[in-house]
Amino acid sequence: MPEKTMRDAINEALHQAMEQDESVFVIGEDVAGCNGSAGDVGSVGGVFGVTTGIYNRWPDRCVDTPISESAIVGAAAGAALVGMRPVAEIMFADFIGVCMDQIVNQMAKFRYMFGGKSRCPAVIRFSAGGGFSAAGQHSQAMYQVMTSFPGLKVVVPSNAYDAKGLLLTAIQDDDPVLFFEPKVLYQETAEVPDEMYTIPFGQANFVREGDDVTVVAFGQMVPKAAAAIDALAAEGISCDLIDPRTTSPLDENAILESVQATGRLVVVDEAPPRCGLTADIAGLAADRAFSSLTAPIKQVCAPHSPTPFSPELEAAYLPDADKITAAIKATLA
Amino acid sequence: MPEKTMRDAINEALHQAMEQDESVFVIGEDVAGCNGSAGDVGSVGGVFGVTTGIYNRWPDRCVDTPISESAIVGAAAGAALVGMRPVAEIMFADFIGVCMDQIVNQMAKFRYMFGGKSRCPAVIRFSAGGGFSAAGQHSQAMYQVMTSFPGLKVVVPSNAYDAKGLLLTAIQDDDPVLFFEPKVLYQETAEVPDEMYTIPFGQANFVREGDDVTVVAFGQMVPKAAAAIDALAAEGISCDLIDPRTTSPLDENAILESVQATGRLVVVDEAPPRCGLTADIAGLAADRAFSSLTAPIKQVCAPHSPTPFSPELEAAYLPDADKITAAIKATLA
Amino acid sequence: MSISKETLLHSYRSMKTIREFEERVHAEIMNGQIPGFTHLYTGQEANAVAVCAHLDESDTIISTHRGHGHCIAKGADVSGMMKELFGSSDGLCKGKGGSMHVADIDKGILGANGIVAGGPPISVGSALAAKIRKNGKVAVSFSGDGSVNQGTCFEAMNMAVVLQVPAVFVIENNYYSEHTHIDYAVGCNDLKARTEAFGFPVFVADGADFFAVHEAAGKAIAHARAGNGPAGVFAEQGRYHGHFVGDPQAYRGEGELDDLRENHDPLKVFRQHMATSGDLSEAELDAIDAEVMAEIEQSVVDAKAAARPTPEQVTADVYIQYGANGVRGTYHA
Amino acid sequence: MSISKETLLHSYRSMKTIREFEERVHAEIMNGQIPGFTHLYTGQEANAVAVCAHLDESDTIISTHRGHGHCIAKGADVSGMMKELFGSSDGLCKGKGGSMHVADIDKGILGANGIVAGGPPISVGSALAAKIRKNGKVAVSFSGDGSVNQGTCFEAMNMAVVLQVPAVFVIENNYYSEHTHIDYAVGCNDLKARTEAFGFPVFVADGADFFAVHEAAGKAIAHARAGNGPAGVFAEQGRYHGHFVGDPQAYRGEGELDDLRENHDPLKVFRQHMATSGDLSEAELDAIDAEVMAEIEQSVVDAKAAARPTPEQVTADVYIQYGANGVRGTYHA
Ligand SMILES: Cc1ncc(C[n+]2csc(CCOP(=O)(O)OP(=O)(O)O)c2C)c(N)n1
Ligand SMILES: Cc1ncc(C[n+]2csc(CCOP(=O)(O)OP(=O)(O)O)c2C)c(N)n1
Ligand SMILES: [Mg+2]
Ligand SMILES: [Mg+2]
Repeated sequence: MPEKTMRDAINEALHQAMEQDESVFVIGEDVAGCNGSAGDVGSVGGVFGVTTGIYNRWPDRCVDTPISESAIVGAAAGAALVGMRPVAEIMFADFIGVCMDQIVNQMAKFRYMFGGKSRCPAVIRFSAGGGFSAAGQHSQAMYQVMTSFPGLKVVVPSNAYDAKGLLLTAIQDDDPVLFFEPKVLYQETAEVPDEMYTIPFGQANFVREGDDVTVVAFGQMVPKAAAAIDALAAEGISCDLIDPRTTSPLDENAILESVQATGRLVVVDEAPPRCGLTADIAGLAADRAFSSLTAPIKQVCAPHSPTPFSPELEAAYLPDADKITAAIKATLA
Repeated sequence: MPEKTMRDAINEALHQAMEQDESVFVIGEDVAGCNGSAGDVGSVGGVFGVTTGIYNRWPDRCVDTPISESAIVGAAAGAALVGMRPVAEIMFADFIGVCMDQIVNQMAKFRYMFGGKSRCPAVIRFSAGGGFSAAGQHSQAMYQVMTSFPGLKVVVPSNAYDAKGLLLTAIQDDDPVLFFEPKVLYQETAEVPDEMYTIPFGQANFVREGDDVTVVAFGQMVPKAAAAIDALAAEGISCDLIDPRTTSPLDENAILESVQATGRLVVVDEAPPRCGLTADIAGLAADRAFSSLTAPIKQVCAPHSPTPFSPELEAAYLPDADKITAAIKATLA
Repeated sequence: MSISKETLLHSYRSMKTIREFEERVHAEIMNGQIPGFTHLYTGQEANAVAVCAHLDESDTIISTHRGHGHCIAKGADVSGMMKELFGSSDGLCKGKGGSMHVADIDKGILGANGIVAGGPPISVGSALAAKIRKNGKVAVSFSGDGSVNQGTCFEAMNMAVVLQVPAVFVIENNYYSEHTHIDYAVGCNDLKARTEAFGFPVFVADGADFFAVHEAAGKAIAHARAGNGPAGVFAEQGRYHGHFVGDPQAYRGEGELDDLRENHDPLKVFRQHMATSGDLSEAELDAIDAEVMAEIEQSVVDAKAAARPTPEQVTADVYIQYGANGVRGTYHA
Repeated sequence: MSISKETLLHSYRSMKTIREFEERVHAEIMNGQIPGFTHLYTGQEANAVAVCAHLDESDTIISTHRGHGHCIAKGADVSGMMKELFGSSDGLCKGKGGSMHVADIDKGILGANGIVAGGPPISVGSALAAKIRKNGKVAVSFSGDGSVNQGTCFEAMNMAVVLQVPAVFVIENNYYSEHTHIDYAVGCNDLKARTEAFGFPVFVADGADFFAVHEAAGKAIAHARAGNGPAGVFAEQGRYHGHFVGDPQAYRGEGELDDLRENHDPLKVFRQHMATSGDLSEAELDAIDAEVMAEIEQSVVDAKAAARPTPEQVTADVYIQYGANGVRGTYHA
């Protein structure tokens, strides 16, 4: 199977969805690029290059916008309400700050407030997370915050294969979907089929299987957790590594069944600790797998501080294989 | 001691703070009221009446604004950066959607991003929570979402006495503080001293003391939990009821010590379950009080749906004494 | 533009329906029969009806917190609306939305909206869909004199110009945003000019005069429908009631309300026009009045008798489909 | 307005410092020595310096993602800035902010800002503080031609007019927002007119000409300082580098960059003015050049040798004080 970067896998999914369904369109800042300028419109394809080539094939369905994130999300929401399948790009997940109402009070709630009589099949894509020395306003995960809002589906791929399959599911899904792309993974490769395929929401991926400890990790933490677990194998410690892939819906059964088998749980996410996914999963297990638990549930996450700029600080800030290893061992102590 | 409503207690705190410190000012929509009209400016005092009388005493420090929440929060943030102590009013916590960036990416992060060299002593007040048949866009708690952002302090009073003391602390605090007023409690009364007093942040209130179960509840859930606990006393069940009062900082020790003594934990909040405070507290205990736990940790919260309009639906949506009672009993089963 | 008799009859009926609906809703709120926050449109009927006279079912509108009039004018089922306001599960939104969220997507009503200026960005999305599909549809958003100061409204206006989409911005100046006068909240002296500076024509009308609004809206909608990009309508007309029911209306000048009801009543003005032109007879108009009164009376009778929601309905309608095979996204005690 | 020799010397030095700082930063980024996202101001030096020539230390500015020039012009320590960009703990922000968050509150620099249009609302707050304190200070915000389409920017402009505060909006048109030309992103044809329609005067200048910007900014700042409410400056001048380092700049017309550097260089234009007026001699200017080159060289040497942050610094500076007595707000493994 061909190896592709996560960027290319997402790009391919977009091309295939656009090709298959003419109600799909992309919208965002510089998703085409060079509008109004002396240069060639379409020569940018988004600042991360994820929408490359779309304008050139479907100029009417590749919509560059001013810097107006509320209007971008609103435009996606409105177009979706009347039957289109927009895929909007918000450059950084941190910019949810300037368009949150359109996401959480508008698109998330239409169907409920309207008594189940509307559908809003919009996808909003974001680059997300730390690792780029991009400091406090360009490094946040944000998916943990969005997970708390009913009405949204929230996707966090951890590799190129999942990214393509999950995005195609997202585009076909009739509910609003937020799609968070860990930006440090854009250049990471995996085997990715050329054809279209979908990955169901709410179905976790067992990245590793083992008996001693259940590790649940999200997004860019998945490869770090895998590295920690692979190294621990030499010490005779074997772990389940569960990548939920979608945080909403969440594959609770996969997590609970694993914890019932191992009795131990470590949850890993890059966001700060308060009201995040690590607490969310820990709380789930502390209720519904309580009788199986044999050790304290450990949360590995960033500290309660904004993301720092300096590479040394960011390295200390983000969870890494060492911290994950320590947490796994702590559950075995 | 005189009985006062929570509305009046907050209003009194504002008056006293304005009187004491001329760097304090209030800003928001209709905090004075009637500007530009034929009527008397100052005759409104906010749609909930919380800023009543302030304009009349300090017209220069009671600033009515257009409907521009980002500019309101930004104005508070900027004024605080240069040494003022603004108290901004955002009418409903749900409106964080239209001003979130100024809260979470600006005021929350200044000090950290600027290397500890700034202070931003701004307070933002919100009416919050359900119970008014106000439907999806006017009923959200939102404090659980804000708790996840480092750099903010988050206050949720559950009675008039605490509201006054906590607001006075908030105004004197040198960090940005979000102050969430459960709007169903505005008319509830308590004994409130006339003089100024402060309640330290991060110090939980033990509303009830007991041996069997630890109950942690927030905001408008505190009186409901108290009612449930008082009824259970007849059945010989005694509970600690902890009101953390501030969700950030959180009085972890109070919660952990109680759980260590009781071995059982029920956490109650009105927000939906995912990545909320109930999970946050459950996750804390499942790590740091694990060895004391003798029962599954129960979370009592709203379901994963927006707030419905109809009174019957909202009654079913919000946690109440019955649901809290059931959860307490479940930990004893 | 000459208006067909059919349109005249329909328009008068719509205005009268709005008037009677609102006055009756007012009475039922005073009786304590209608819960939640309700904002009445009485007085502004000509705006909604004259605008919607140019629209067919697949053109869309998006409304505000003051939405009854727009929804009725666009064809929403009046009995379903009344049931909704009463919180019945037979209501247009199954009792989940209430006054601030009345919607009917099949009729092109993208919803009332509880967030000030939540609608315009969404309307731009509907307009963008029309442009991409080249189907000649237009998308109308209604905004108040206060909402035009919200960032999302500005963004939507600029975006509509940039994308050259058939979005029509109807600005209804009823002089107040809650308790604040437009002369205060809109900093410049000329809102029409500020709006036009965004790059589209704005047609002004006396909002008490159906025919004036009809002409202005006709020009704006024709402009948009012809592919010339967005256009605006600016109509001045006061509301007869307070911002919300119970508002003491301290902002009103002496005699202001009497003058409004006496000299600026769109129903009276319409009848005067008819008396002059002879297009509709008094008997025809009286007959409509009688029918409408009966219809509204019946709608209240029906609403009072209608089914009440049951608790299990709370969690329905959040998603079209959420997870599968025991994969749930919610957990609470 | 005649400009003192001292100001001329200082201003030339500032412009030259910005130029050398930026060109050196560019080189160090290419060398891989400076992490994160950095946006260069080279070419636009006259704007920042001519505006700041009218300000003293307690007037405030707030900057953008392209902030080095504004900060240097307002007096930020250049060596501290260079260290910050290198991520040193001796940097102006202790390595926590980096290029996008350079700030120095004591010098009236409320920060560069990574959120497009994050600054204007905050600047209105600083201006409001000045108005309340009646201290004659002004608050200047810088905005790009792209950022003016963000809702927060519009809100801030209207709010400044409503509150009649001494806020000065400096709009720097460098023709592009990332890869999109102003002719596309600003829907109307006349940004100056759109801005003035908000209700304040905007003074236009050629951004290549220090003296032109100095005059325009002088008028705007005098207007605001005199208590006449906000004012604007609109300066056109291209940037010499890409949006970010590595930007292929596909949007540029043929010869555009050569023309900019050749015919629109604020340093050259300044020297030409001096040659004509004789106010400063070539020798004086050459001496400044040499001093600046040495200063920048030294700043890089110092930055490379400066202390690196240590992991425990990650969690410092989030709050001034957070909890007490073992009351923590964070927990992670
Ligand atoms: C974002 C937001 N801010 C504030 C409010 C509270 N609010 C509801 S209606 C209203 C006034 C709106 O004024 P205008 O746009 O003139 O409409 P009108 O009420 O006059 O019809 C306000 C401030 C809100 N619902 N949403
Ligand atoms: C809210 C937000 N949206 C998008 C971005 C990404 N972004 C950074 S700079 C920029 C272009 C800004 O253009 P302009 O205002 O003209 O300033 P210039 O870069 O030309 O100085 C964009 C889109 C951002 N940082 N913040
Ligand atoms: Mg109004
Ligand atoms: Mg620019």
